[in-house]
Amino acid sequence: MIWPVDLIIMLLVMVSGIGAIMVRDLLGAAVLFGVYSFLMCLLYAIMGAVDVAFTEASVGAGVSSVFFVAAVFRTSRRTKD
Amino acid sequence: MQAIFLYASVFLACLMGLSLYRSVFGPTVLDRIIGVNAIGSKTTTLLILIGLIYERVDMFVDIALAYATLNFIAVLAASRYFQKKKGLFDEVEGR
Amino acid sequence: MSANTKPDNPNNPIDYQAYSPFKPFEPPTPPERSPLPYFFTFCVCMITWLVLSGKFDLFHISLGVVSSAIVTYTSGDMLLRARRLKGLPGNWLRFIAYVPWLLFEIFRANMHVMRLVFHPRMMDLIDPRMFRFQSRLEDETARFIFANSITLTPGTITVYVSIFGKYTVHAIDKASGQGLPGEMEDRVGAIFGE
Amino acid sequence: MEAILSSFLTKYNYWVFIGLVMIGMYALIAKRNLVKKIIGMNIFQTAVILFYVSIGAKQGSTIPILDSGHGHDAHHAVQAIDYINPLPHVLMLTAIVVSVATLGVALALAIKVHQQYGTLEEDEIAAQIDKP
Amino acid sequence: MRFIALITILLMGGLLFYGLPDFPDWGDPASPASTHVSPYYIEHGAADTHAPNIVTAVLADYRGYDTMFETAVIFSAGLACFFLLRTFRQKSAETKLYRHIPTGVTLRIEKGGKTPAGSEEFEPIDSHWVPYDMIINMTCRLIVPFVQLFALYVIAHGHYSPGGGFQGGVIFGAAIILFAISHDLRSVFRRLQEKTAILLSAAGVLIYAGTGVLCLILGGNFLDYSRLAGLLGVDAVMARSHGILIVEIGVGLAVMAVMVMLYYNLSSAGRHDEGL
Amino acid sequence: MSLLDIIATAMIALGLFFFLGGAIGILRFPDFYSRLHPAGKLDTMGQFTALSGIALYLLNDLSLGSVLTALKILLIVVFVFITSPTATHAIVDAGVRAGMTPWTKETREEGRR
Repeated sequence: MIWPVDLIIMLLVMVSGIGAIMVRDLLGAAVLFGVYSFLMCLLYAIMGAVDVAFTEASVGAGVSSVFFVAAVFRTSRRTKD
Repeated sequence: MQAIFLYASVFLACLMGLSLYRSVFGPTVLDRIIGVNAIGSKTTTLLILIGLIYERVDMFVDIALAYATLNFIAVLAASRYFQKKKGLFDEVEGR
Repeated sequence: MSANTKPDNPNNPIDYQAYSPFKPFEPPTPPERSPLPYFFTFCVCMITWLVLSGKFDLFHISLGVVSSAIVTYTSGDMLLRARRLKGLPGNWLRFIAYVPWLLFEIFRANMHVMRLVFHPRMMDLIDPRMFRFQSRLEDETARFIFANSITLTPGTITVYVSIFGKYTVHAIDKASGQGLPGEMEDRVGAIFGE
Repeated sequence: MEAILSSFLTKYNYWVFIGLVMIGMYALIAKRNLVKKIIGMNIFQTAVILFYVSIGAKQGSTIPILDSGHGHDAHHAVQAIDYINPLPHVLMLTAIVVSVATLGVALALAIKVHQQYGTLEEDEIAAQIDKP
Repeated sequence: MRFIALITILLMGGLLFYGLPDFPDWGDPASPASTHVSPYYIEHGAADTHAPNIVTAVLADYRGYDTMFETAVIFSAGLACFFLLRTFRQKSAETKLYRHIPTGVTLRIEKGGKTPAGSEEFEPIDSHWVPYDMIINMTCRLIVPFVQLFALYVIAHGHYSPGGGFQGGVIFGAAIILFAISHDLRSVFRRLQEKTAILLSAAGVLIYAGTGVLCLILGGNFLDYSRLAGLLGVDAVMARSHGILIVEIGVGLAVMAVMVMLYYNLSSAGRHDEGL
Repeated sequence: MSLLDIIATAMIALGLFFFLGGAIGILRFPDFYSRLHPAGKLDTMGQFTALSGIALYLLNDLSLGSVLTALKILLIVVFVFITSPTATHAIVDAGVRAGMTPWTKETREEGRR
């Protein structure tokens, strides 16, 4: 419930979300998805949902980016769009 | 003090925007990783500042601790990708 | 030699021979497992638990004992590799004495990088370069502390440490790299009595 | 007019929700790459989670963890207005972990498709299926 | 295709935007979500379960049935990944690399050559394989025990601070993944085998369901922890608190094992020979 | 405002200044290797200073809880000092292995000509 920070972070979330699907490189997309998840965690913390923020922090920082990188490592980085 | 913490967190959020520029428009993937690293380090501080604004720091400090320890796993994984598959551009089209 | 570490770009000024493809082959470890690392891990875990928990009733402390035992069982041999306690407390004390000097150096380094960042003619000031030097440190922990100290201090980043102690360092300008290996190596060596 | 405008302005967090849903949906429909589709699916998921969490927020209240460790002594009764609604948090907490598990399954499917067809692009896969 | 997608999402966004005035205000205490059942949880949660963190109380006690099946979903996701990717056939087409441990000489064995498998002196190494990096290895050796301890702390203190089985399990799994990234997949298999991981994940779900069944046997409803009071030797409120802890341990085990299984299968594409 | 508050505020401000330097340095420096210098050093120092300031602020009321929270914040600082150089090293090592050419004065002169 801290609206100035909230507004800025929301803007950044939109930017990183658009970036994650627009980048023409799957590894870059995975990395940007990591940023998206960091910012989402901050957003939950600002709204006071501590447990959700904790889950998102551990999941986003620890696991999901690694899964994406592992999958890209096992397939290919190439994408047409 | 509350106002100081509020201004500090707003300032940090703006700085995150600057780092986000590097990670969205960075010419190579490694520049993006630098941006992610910078954003992660700012996030740790920002979480504790939010805790101070809520006046419940003892609850938020756990999240920040988890963040500080796990923040670099993604960086390690991405750098391990480059150590195994050499070459920065050869797989990516259009460069 | 099958792992090909040489990239295709011939114009790259970095010496790839510094990248040794060998893992250090440790001599086969003796079968006797010293209990000391496990005991040390247990004690450190218990102290950390007390700081983290903040509840000093019997139930939570017994939970802490169980958790420390689990961590000791799964990863008790990670934290400490030494088989004997000899010299360990002295190393720790000397390391703690090293930290303030390191903090001061880090502060100076940050001021240096800060001046570069805000300088309007920054492009003329910086002169990035890679160079290599041979360190005389033998102990792995000493090399680790030295490498991380280099990364944290004046305009230099450790790129690679070969198993023979050869450091590859990236420096942001001419002045930054000249002090290496200098006072810092002596101080790190002094911690471990080398 | 002003009433409508203010009713839109006070709900700016839902704008973000709508925007994220649109981004995720666009990636799901228009992107041909399977990993991009999976990222879009995840963005969609987090948008829904954000919607739930922002429904539960309350102005001027604190996080849903009681201040004193001995709440059952009840020197003063706990007022519901002082604490943020915990119910959406519970539902969404499990949803996040489940989303990671489904992400793992989706990536496993993508790896399997890549082993079979050698590509992640939808149209190339369709061309390979149609050919023989 | 892109044009149709744009039309569709603009239509959908327009509809959502049209419905915007009917959404409750942000931070409105009188919104429908905050008025029906949640005041009861907030006002009685701590008195009923001795857990100041209301989220944990609701998660594991009031809505424990829901959470049990969420855990089952995670477990089945791990199994699905296993059955999708895991291959047991040895691929012998490529060349293999072995290292003689006492001397450090690397052997390259072409297809059809005799491999020194089973010998004590040789160990297999990966085909595209990273040289030993001292700094990363050392850091991970220093970090991993603390991360594991922190994960256990998070599981054990879910009552008093944010945390619980889900978060702690993910952090513990992330610690193991960190070790796997810094070393290689084989050295992790020496510590946590695949079979053990699957058994652990099943055991986690079993602990959760078994607690419920135990309550059923003792004469209460499914997952009614206050029936455990006689077994644990405490009063009913503390029994609910301890019941929450037991259930959280089950959740943590399941989540940890599933995260590790997913990583094993994804990073090696099911072959379990060389990881990321 | 007590003296402790003033010191804490000054330290937080200094930390934010370091963060600002890091963010601008990442944008201004010419190539990947030199960008790592502000990213690796200034962010670490900023975190150290700001978190120490917050820990000092928490010592305003000397109770067990606040001291333990301050200790936890110091634990974060210790972890940051271990992990941040490692992350920097991992990135620069990946860059070298990927075959990235470092920017030097000479390449700049060639670019001018």
